[in-house]
Amino acid sequence: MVNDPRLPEPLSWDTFQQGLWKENPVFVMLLGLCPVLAVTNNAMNALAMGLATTFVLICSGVLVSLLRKVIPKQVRIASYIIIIATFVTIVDYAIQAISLDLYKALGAFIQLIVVNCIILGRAEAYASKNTIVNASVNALGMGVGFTFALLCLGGVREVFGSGSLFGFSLFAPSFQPWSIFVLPPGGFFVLAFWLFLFSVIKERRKAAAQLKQEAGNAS
Amino acid sequence: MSGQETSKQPARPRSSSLIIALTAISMTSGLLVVLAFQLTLPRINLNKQRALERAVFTVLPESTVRKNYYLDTDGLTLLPDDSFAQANVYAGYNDQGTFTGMAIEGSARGYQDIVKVLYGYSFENQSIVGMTVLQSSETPGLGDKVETDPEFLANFIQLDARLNDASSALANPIVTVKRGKKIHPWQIDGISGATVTSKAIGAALRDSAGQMLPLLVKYESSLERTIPISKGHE
Amino acid sequence: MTTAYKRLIDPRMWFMGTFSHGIHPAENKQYTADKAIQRFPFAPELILPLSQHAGAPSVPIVRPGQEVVRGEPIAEAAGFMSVPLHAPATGVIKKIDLMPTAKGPRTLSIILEVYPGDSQEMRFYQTRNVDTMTPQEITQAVQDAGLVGLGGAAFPTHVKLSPPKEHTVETVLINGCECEPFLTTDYRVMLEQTDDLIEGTRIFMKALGAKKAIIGTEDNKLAAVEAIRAKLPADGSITVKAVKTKYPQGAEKMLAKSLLNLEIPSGGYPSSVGLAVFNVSSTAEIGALLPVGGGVIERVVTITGPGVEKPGNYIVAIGTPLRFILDQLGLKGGSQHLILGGPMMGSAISSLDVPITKGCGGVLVLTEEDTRGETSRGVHPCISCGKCVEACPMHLNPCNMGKLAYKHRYAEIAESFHLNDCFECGCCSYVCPSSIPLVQYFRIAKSANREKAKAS
Amino acid sequence: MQADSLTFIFLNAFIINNFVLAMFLGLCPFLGVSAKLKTAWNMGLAVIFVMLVSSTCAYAINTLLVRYNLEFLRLICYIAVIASSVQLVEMAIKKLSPALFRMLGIFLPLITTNCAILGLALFQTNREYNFTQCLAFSVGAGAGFTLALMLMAGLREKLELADVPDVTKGAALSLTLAGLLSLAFMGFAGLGGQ
Amino acid sequence: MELRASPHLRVSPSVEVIMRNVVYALLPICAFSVYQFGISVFALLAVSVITCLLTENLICRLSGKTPTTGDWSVVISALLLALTLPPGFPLWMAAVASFVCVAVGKMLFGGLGFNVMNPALVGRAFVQAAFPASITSWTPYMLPGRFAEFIPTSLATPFLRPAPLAEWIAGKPLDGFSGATPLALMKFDHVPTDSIQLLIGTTAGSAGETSALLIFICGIYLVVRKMMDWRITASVLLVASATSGIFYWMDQSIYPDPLFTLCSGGLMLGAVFMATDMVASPVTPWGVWIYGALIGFVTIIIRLFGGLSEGVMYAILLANASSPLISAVTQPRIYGATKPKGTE
Repeated sequence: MVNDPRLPEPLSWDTFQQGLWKENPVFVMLLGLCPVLAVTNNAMNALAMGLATTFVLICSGVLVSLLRKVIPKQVRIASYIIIIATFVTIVDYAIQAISLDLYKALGAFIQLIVVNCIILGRAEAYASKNTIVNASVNALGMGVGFTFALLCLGGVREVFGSGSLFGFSLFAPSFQPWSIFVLPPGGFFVLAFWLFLFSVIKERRKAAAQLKQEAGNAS
Repeated sequence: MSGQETSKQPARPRSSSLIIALTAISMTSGLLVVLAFQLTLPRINLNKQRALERAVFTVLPESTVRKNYYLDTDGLTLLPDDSFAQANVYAGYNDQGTFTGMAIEGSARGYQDIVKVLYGYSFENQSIVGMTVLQSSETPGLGDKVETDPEFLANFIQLDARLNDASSALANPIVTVKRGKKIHPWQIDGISGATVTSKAIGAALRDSAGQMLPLLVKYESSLERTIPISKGHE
Repeated sequence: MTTAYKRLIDPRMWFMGTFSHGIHPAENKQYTADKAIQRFPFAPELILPLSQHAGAPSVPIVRPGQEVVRGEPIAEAAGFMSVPLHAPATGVIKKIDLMPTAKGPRTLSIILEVYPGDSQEMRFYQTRNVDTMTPQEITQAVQDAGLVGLGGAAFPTHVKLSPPKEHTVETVLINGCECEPFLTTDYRVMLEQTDDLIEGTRIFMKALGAKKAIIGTEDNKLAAVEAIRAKLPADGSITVKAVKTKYPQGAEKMLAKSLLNLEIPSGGYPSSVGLAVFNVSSTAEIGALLPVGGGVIERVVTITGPGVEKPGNYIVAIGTPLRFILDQLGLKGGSQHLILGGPMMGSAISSLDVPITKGCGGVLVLTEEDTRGETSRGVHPCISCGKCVEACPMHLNPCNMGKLAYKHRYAEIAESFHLNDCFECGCCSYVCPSSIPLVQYFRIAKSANREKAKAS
Repeated sequence: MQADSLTFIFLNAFIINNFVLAMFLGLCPFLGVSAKLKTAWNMGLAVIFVMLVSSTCAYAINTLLVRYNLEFLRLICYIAVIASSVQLVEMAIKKLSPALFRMLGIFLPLITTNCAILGLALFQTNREYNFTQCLAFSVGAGAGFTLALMLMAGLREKLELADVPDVTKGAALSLTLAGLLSLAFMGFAGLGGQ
Repeated sequence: MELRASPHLRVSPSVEVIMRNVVYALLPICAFSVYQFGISVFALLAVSVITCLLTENLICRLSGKTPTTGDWSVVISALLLALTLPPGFPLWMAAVASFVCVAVGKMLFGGLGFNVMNPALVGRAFVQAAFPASITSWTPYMLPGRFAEFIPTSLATPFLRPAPLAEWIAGKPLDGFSGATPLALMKFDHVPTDSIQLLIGTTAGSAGETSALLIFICGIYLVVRKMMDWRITASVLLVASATSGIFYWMDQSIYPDPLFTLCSGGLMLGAVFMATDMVASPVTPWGVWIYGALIGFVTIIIRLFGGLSEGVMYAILLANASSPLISAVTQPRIYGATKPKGTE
């Protein structure tokens, strides 16, 4: 992070790992919440959405990085949007071709990937300044981080809301599903719960680190 | 924004170059999109057709073949097999190519949103012989029972949909009643606790049947009663 | 209880004027209401703070060791917003030093050692004919007398007599609504110094060129109404009117609303609506002082409360230390809680060396028993019950203001919630079930805002 | 009530299936601009306005695309045309009414590439609304967004004065509030049904 | 000698006293409910109170605060929550509702005084969304043997679906219990219920909502002791009856009469005990009336035109959510203000 942001970054483990945890697009940066909440009422949808977004992230990252020397600064945002929209349309058709049921479940949210701030943000902040390899690795990291977050939500919501995971029943048939988890309020609550959990963990870690430091100082 | 500031170039590039760059990108994008569209189109159509057939064959139990029709006040028109998107009613035929009934769409306002259903109508016994929900976002565990509850679905094995003598409307409008209160063959035994959704299904059938069935009877002559079964068709 | 009962059976009281909101604390005036005003002996030493009024402190014109005569000026006004100070007794100036006051910080005071054997006759005066004086002369004379609002605010009276040029005062309101529980100073003054009161009213009317004057009091002081009515001038220019007993009826804004249904604009003066409001004690004081050219050297003080052996209304020399008063009257009960002023707006004091000043109309001594309920109550978060909103006579929203003050968002309270219209009557704190010290919060907020304004 | 009546379309987007609380569209501005009541109100107005503009544009483009069988370009066209038309209108407002611009101006670029706006265009196309229905839909969606935003802003202003525990402060609290609002809006389900 | 700031006197009852009196006012309603529905409701009340107390205590401990259970407010929430649940509501679900009520509805925001919505209703709305089937299963009132036998659904194993009630009800010596509340009967079948029955409480329904008269009397106790804002209740009831009166006047065959509206369902309980939750309602003089009117109006709209037969809970939650807005636009005109606030 100390580097001049204009210079291409060397490829490192951090390039990939950044998006997983430290800059997780959902849990840390709170970006792209619309699909995060809307399609995560089961894990399958969450996975599909995550993969679709990852695909668009990588493709647009590669293309933007490839064209970074060609595109004039003044029209770069417009170009990025067009590039992203192209890949979103491709994903849209691809999912229709793969499974119509999945397409129905995801609805317009596939097309709404185009306005997902993560993608434009990555294109502008990273891909436009780095090499193709770096851009794709970084995009993959972000995509995996995003998919992970979606699965966190989708998993909890499906387990509680329908008593199953990826469509497989987990409990005896007499299990009482908590339907609020697959309803809109449940989406908000589960995300709030995860954020709360992370904030508690962060707080704990901070306290522990402080304690350690104090102990170090004392000895 | 920082990018903009750091890129203060002494000379602004001419707008023609901007336009050229944008156009080039748009062209590439267009090309990619067309390519994707062309590649996936057959697959998508196949998927849609399969989904539709699955629904049609659910509501017309004996059918294995489907034909697309378009029905409105002007008449009943047979459409080619691949233009199912324009059709609004579908005729079902069994293995021998004999007509089994019509599959018709209906919709009504449910608890959360619009509920869309497809139901099969049999000319022989003048009744609805099957129903399936095409689209709904009803409350899980309550309203969505209309898709799965066997007792509720049993209503639609033989639901009276006779027309009146003038064939202008249903003789007895289909109506949803409270569970256990069904006495007439045109009544639907509702789901307790999911009153609104079961009523919505009843209303969807009533409205759609009341509108479409008289037309269907009027233009019955344009319907193909038997079709040749092509050899290649399994 | 008696007032409540009277209000029920007396049809005249059904339509009595009042303001909206406010509270009904227990009156507790029974301790002293029927006790005639008595003169209190002189203390051996008087403490005379130079700042007994709102405005610039007076400037001493005596030096230590100097002998002074009762009524002689010992400090002069430092400008327009200031008044002179007179010697309350014959004696010698001991020193000029920092002394504790009821307000808290130690302030510069003149210490006067009273000659024990002196007759303490009034020897420093000049008789004047009020009828021949011009309004300007009267105003000057009022300042020279060192008169301030004796109701508690201690605002220099002559300033009120010089309204902004664009305002004309048509009606003088004489405020006899002693709404603080326990206190009976104004009541006794109205009963016993009625002539001075009428004279004072006429002086104020003359100074302001007002045609009308209304003496307003509360309906728990109907005896005073009768007494005044008997002595009203025949021309009808002065009338007396009773309004409903309610706290804080004694605030001038509330009085204007109750008597005339006029609202003094926010941030404005009574003169903006053609009014001038004076306290009855101040009025009676000037009625007595102006014709003889004296200065304010003593005042009527109610010394009362369950913790006093001999409660009563006393004429006390300004500067008499509290310790001397309480020694003379005797304390009873366990540990005491001393309040200078009334229980609603008075200030608790920590030192018995605090003197009686011009603005002090009462000393209240509560015992442990009276305040026990207070101490045991914990402060809870605000539950938004809205009782304070229903109590605030200024129609502010103390509930929101308190929450903002709790978060130290002082500027916002002033901007959006009219903090500066709050005159700290204490109604909100009185009714608060969560025991939130709202008035305290608002005082802090105001001073924080002032500091900030000063800094910028 | 007919499923395609204007009133129903309006109510559906407004409260029954509120854009933010039930469909999760426009969450970024919903969480980002809901700290102050005053800004929330201006933002809400700006959203209604942009929704009307983009709905009209989307309707026009879709008609054109359908006529020339170019539906596969729909997404690209929508995003391009909506963004540029809002820019144009923004410039027009700046010229014509500086006061209005001061009120809405800073929000306009924020909203343009927002999922609520594109979502509106996509949903109205999917549901095959005609032009007046599109208008009712966009006004309903905008009003629904404004309502949710205002309620949220009011609650957040109120909670600023509360002793909220440190661990729940921030996004977790906002999302819980949104969840509670969403829960309360479930009461409108089925409004205007059978 | 200690120093205090003015004023040196206080009069009104403290928070604990107010809260304790609200609990007293709720006790007769609880007693009647237990009498009417039997031991199941008693268990429901007990589970709810215990879970709420434990949750509040636990959260206070975890966050390092001194437990605030002593101020009685949590008991009010617990009792109100239990009173709004169906008599045969599974106890484990009631525990879930109680936990949500205290944890999400109250402690998350900092505890007493800071909750933005009525905690009891937050808990109930949560289980209404989570377990829609259980919360709409009603049992008959005044069953013989109700003090000896639990309603079977009450004792459902945690996390498992309760068995359907139809069979159990059929085995009871009753004729024609349809398993519906008066409101549902009215809404879906246009069968009115006798108003006297509604007043006294001899109907099916949530545990504590049946007797409108009893609730009203308990409310009067609080009003007389000045521990409740009567204006909110009055405004809710007035606007609710006026709105339903208009529809009744338009078409008597479909819409219920105003008396039915007032006495049926949870309107009375909501208007007297829940809408008046001080923390979540506005304090401004006009705001109070607008707030009540909003509740009354939305309740009737949901009842008559919504998918649900009862709308009081959602109406109150929505009004709670709007209360900061209502407060913001109804700041009182202060004494001596030259222009009304909000015109800048």
